[in-house]
Amino acid sequence: MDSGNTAWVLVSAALVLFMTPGLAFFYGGMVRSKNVLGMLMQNFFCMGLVSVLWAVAVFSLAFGKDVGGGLVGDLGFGGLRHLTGAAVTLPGYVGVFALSVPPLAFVAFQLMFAVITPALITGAIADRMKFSAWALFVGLWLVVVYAPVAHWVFSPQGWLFKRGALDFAGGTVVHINAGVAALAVVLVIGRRRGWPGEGMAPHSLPLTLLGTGILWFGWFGFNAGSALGANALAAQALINTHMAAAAAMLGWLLVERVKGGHATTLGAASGAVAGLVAVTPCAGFVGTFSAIVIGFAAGVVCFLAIQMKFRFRYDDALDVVGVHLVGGILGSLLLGLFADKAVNGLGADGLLFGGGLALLGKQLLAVAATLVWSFTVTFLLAKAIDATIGLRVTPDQEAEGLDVTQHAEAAYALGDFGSMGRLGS
Amino acid sequence: MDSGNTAWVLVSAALVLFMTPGLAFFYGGMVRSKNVLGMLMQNFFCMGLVSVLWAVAVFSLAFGKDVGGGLVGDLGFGGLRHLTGAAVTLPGYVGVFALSVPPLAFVAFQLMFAVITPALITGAIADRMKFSAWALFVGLWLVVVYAPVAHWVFSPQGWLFKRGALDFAGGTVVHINAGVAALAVVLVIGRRRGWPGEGMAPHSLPLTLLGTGILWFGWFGFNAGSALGANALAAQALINTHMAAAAAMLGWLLVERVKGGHATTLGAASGAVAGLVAVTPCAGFVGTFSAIVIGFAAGVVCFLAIQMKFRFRYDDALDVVGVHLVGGILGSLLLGLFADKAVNGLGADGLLFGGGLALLGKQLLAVAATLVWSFTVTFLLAKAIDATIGLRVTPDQEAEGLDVTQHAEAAYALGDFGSMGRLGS
Amino acid sequence: MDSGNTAWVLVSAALVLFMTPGLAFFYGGMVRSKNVLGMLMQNFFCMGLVSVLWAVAVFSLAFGKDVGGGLVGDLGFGGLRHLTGAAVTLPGYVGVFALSVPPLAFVAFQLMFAVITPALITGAIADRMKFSAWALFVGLWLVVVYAPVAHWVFSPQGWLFKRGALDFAGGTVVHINAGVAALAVVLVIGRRRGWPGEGMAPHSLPLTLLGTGILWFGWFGFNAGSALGANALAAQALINTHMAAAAAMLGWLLVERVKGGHATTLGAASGAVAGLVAVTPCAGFVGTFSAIVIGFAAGVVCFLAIQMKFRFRYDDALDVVGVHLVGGILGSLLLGLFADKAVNGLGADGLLFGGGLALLGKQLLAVAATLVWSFTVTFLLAKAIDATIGLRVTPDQEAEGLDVTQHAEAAYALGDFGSMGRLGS
Amino acid sequence: MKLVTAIIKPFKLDDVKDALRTLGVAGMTVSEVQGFGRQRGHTEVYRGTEYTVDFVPNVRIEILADDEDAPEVARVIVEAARTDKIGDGKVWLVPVDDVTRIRTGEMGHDAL
Amino acid sequence: MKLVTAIIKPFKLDDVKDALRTLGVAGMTVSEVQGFGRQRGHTEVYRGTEYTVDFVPNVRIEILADDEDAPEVARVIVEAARTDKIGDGKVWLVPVDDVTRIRTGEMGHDAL
Amino acid sequence: MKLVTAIIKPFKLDDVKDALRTLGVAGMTVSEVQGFGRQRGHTEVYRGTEYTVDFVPNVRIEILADDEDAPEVARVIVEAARTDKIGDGKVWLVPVDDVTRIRTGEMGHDAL
Ligand SMILES: Nc1ncnc2c1ncn2[C@@H]1O[C@H](COP(=O)(O)OP(=O)(O)O)[C@@H](O)[C@H]1O
Ligand SMILES: Nc1ncnc2c1ncn2[C@@H]1O[C@H](COP(=O)(O)OP(=O)(O)O)[C@@H](O)[C@H]1O
Ligand SMILES: Nc1ncnc2c1ncn2[C@@H]1O[C@H](COP(=O)(O)OP(=O)(O)O)[C@@H](O)[C@H]1O
Repeated sequence: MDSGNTAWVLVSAALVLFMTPGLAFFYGGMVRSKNVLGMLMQNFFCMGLVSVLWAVAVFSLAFGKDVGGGLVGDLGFGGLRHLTGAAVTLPGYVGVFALSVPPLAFVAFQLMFAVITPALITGAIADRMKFSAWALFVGLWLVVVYAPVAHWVFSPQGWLFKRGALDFAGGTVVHINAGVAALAVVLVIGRRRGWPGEGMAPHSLPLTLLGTGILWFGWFGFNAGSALGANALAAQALINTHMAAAAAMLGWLLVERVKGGHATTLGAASGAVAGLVAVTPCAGFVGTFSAIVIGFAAGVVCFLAIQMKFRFRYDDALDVVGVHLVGGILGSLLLGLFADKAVNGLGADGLLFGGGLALLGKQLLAVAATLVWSFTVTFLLAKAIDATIGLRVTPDQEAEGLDVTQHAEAAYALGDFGSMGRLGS
Repeated sequence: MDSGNTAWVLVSAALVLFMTPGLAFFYGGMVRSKNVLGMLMQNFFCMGLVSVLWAVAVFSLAFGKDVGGGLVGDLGFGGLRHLTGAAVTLPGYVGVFALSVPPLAFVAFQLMFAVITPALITGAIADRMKFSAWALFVGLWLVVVYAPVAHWVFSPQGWLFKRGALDFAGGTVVHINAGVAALAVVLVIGRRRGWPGEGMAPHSLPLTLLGTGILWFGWFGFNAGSALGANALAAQALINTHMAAAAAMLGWLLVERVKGGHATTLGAASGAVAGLVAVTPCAGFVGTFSAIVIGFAAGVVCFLAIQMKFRFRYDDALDVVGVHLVGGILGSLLLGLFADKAVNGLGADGLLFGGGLALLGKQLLAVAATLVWSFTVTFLLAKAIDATIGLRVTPDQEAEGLDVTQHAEAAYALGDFGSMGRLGS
Repeated sequence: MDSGNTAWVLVSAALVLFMTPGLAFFYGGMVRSKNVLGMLMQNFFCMGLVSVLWAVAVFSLAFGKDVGGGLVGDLGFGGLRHLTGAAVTLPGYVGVFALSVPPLAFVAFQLMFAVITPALITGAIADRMKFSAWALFVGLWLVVVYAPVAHWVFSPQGWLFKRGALDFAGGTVVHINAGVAALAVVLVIGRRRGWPGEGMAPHSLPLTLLGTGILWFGWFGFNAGSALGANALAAQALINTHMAAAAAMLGWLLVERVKGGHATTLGAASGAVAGLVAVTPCAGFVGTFSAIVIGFAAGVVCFLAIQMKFRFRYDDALDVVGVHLVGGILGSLLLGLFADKAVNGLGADGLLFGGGLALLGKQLLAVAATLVWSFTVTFLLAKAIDATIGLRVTPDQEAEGLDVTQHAEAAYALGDFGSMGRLGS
Repeated sequence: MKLVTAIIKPFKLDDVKDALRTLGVAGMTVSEVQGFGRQRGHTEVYRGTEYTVDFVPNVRIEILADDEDAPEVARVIVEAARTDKIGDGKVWLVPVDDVTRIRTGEMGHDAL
Repeated sequence: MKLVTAIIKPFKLDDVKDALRTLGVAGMTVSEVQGFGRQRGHTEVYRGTEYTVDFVPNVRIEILADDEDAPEVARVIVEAARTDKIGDGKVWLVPVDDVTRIRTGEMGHDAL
Repeated sequence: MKLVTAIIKPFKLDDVKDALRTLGVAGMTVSEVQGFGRQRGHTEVYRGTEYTVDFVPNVRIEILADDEDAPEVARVIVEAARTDKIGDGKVWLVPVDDVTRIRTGEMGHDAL
């Protein structure tokens, strides 16, 4: 155990946890004021349910002893048994992968990834999903989609990890996974009433920018923390993360201007997030300059990608597909070009660094596997829930808003009516 | 000195400092818009006054050389003399308790606890206390209530510490102490005009959820930082803290549903905080599963506890009693059941872990001692201030709101009147 | 490389990055609601543009091999070449100044300073600068003003550093530099229409207090992180930072009361920031008690300083001059009195600690050099931009607000009109 | 048909609403307004600069009532809204030609 | 000259606006109001405490129109705002003595 | 008695208020409204999607005045609110049957 590495991983766990409220505000600011609590709740609820399920079984499914074929872990760590203290070794984390931090620090760090991944989906299904359906969905999705994919890619025993597919901090496990799942749910739940004709302007962009600031801040833990130590690799991952966000912001704003419009604050925020998404798989495998290129590309590509939804008429309300799915794929594949062993000996060399097409092929495999599994299973899951308890609120509830109908609350009471309410019903 | 441990304690100090603004927003969102600045100010002011008093004398009273009987420290460290550099040893912090971080890092970390403890009280006396009275109260309360209780429980020389009462991060010193003090002040200052009949809906739940996110984030420093090092114990404390918050959120929401209502966002936020409160004394002494049980219990119990105020007609405006007093007692006593030496050798075994009733008895003593001292002294203090400068604003000021009457400010100017004001009077 | 020190510097880099959103909210809350996005954008944009320029050339100009005379660095580190891994040594960082962290960690940490410095200027030119002009200004200013001044003062090869001028975390480089630049731009761009007669009340003080909380939190990374290690010096810097903020808050509030007014929340926030500014150059060179004195002085002096603008009729909208320029000068000069080698052997003894006037002289030189260079070059830069693309929006745009005219966005849509917008134009 | 308009203090809205209910008034429309009058506003201070805010927050109540009921409605409002402090507000009546209930198209008295 | 005032549901504003445009109405003034009437409000719950909110959010539309056009304007609003649900709102006419366009000082019909 | 209603640009409120004060007007009630008319709204863009906002923010001023003073009040408002730009707004008069000062119960002229 190294105290410096432990300090860094613990801080990183805290930073990643903080990202989920950040995401809630990022999304919450973009919805109309009658739906903001519904959005915040869908995100905060993940901090509750996902955490407990993680302790009960999901950590074990993802990082427990492989049941064979690198498909999923066993339940040996169910209830987080056998993990107290510093002694225990996690399966696969030996040799060059040996942890220098207490296992529970790793458990906590990985947990925060599991919390935010389903939360990413909330942006796509904004304003129309029943809270009860969301609660059920999150629990099941975590077990049947997140756990296996995390095992495949993150666990050294996973079949994709073993084939040499690289994902430093969750390009496939987090972003592609959530992004394509979002698409699946959107296709099942359908469009918001009035979309796209009716105006649905963000109700508070300052709230969205607050979320952006928190996400950017927390993402240092997300990516640099994935070095699992406080070392030169973590420093490289941190600067790569920052540079990609910065370059992506500039890229997005540039396209806005080129298309003859204004540089918008929502564009700056969206661009930064797109860059953070794209650099996630790459953070610890590429050099600084490559990170800038990857980020810039993400800013441009994601801006164009979010226009797709109008062409294909799917209501990805807050562009989870355009930013996380497309950005995640972009990053995972560009890693096939920009990976550089000089940065990380445990990585590989990409096409541009003399590694040929080998890595790109592995990346394609990982992307494809994640897309197929996550989309298929999520689609069936959404259909099943829709067929049973129903996914969607009634038209009247949708018109009145999620805040009052799902949570019996109003987000704001800024006026000073004495009668904003009366005790008792 | 260990650099990793020092890094962790410094970060933890920063995280705990960040909790006070977080608490301000948590509470601030719950009050009406005419009182939000009053609430924020009462909290931020603690960051100012408490810090300076800490440097002048309070740290020394709490952690200085015991004057005898484990009741209070001397003034040897007044003005934080003799603490620069890494050499000095703090009284009692020897042997197994020896610090591996610079004394000033410990001073800063402990200071942040002293800042937030009185701040917790603001939730109970919301909307009706004169700012001047609050300022006076905080200064005196810190010296006559906080300093001794911190010495009893936290300092290895303290009489409760010596008897083996356990409090990992402030269940008694922070939560019971502030919670019962809040009750005392409420009994002296009386109810808000219009309570409980008149509606007093939260003016901005997004602000409250922002506070919740910051509190959850900062609490990792609060509890895991109390390990005073970056090690397996800190990791255990961190995951316990998180799991308790998560389980408590689920517990609270469950009760809301069981009672036939909606799962509310304020409920999710309140439940999480209740869990964080209850796990505070336990974080470094119990296993992960125990933390989940403790958290869940807190979510259920605190929800029920806050309904008491309507029965007994005391206006604990934002439920400091129901959450911090009840949650703090719950956690401190459950520690008597769930404490496990396998987790922390410096701890003890609770009833369920073969330790018999011994620990539970010590916990009861610590709880009782804190309740009696804090309630009695705070009650007298509040009475004294009320008798001299007066605790409460006038009815007209209460109607107009604290923001304008106490601080000559308006929280929001969202409309775009040219004439929201004119220079000069 | 020390993992603990690395952990601390990485965390500090993250904390300092978080300060820029914090600053955006601190300022954004103070402007009218029609200009809040313009303000947030000017700040967030620095996170984008400055970062990329830093990678391309500015880090190298500031910390690269001196081109002679200690005036500026060469372009050897352009594109952040040669900095990956832990091997490389930065010019001047040898012997007592040798880094115990990966060079990229230092690069990232210093970058965050470069991001927030121009962002500080936005407070002065609020509500009236064209976004395109701001974008151009930031890029040029970073190269011609920030880079050289950072080299002079921070790089061990810099001419002011060599003469023994002390600046622990940026009193001259960040605060005086940005503060006097703000004055220069204000003199060129002129006053807001309606100032000072027309009321321009803050549109959201809770947003400003959020910014204050984030700034205070992040400033621990700013100042204590400048110890570049997790050690007793960092602990001293952290507690000094906190104490100065606290004492300054009290100082500011005291003056408000003495002048017969109310203690305001904006005053508490402003005071805290003034204290943080003043202690920045001193944090690692003075003792705790000195920090309290410096902070208190800053609270009082800065309050009085911001009244100057009405006398001299320059519209420093949000008091960048009064707080950052005056506070920065105050701190840099008081360091000449309070510096104490007992705190930091690499520092010096000030007048009050037996060092005579030597240090004060050096501090005066550093202050003067920064004032002259920054003011002159910034003034010419502003004039040049004004003469070419124009600095200022049209009167109609100023009346309508920056949000709609510069960014085609509205900050808030709290009402629930179906028609807050309609697709297409 | 008459439109009874009242400007009252926000914290009086509940009392007025309940009084009107008791009177049997079926509906009303309420909005937030800023008032200027004998009652002075207040002073705000930001960083030492004083602003005078001349306006005080009020609530406007509008009630459509039959000609014969209107005076009674006004009287009830006056009673319920009164605090005997400067700034209590005003009540006035405006003639209305014609009212329609959107849902049913009913007009006049039936539309209320 | 008449002032046509309508209280409608917020989400109906677009339809009404478009309908009036088609009718050739040159302008209107809109504001947010809270309504109380047959349509009940909703219940909110904070930490187990129930609040009843009696008011429902509505929008007020005001249109100055010539005497002869006014009824038609009202009719069009009723049509466009109708959902046949309780709470659709009201439309009424008030006589106006005199209108001036601030910019030009034009009065009466020309001021519209 | 008349109710003078004016729709003006928000940034003109101060001038109008001061002008009315000078005229000796004792009180007024102000509220925020959204206007639709000759003056076009603006366009907003979110992630590449354009929204047209037809409404422009305006302020409504309402002043109760004696029949003989009303025209003068209107005239003063028109003067003070004028910028000669499209969108300056309107002023109109509505007959009022009866005004009561809540505090005192005074009616008619004395209620102002
Ligand atoms: N002439 C007026 N026209 C319209 N509204 C008025 C007028 N005078 C007063 N008001 C409204 O009535 C409110 C109370 O009036 P004020 O003169 O302050 O107290 P009082 O009515 O008790 O004399 C004001 O805030 C304003 O909203
Ligand atoms: N007597 C009235 N005076 C003024 N406004 C009214 C009156 N009655 C109803 N309203 C307004 O009309 C809205 C709809 O009225 P309501 O009785 O709920 O439904 P409906 O008009 O379909 O019967 C109310 O919310 C309120 O704003
Ligand atoms: N027919 C109308 N009825 C009610 N309000 C109107 C009418 N026409 C215009 N307005 C109000 O007057 C404002 C200014 O009108 P507009 O036609 O834009 O400019 P102008 O009055 O200078 O011709 C509009 O924003 C709207 O609030």
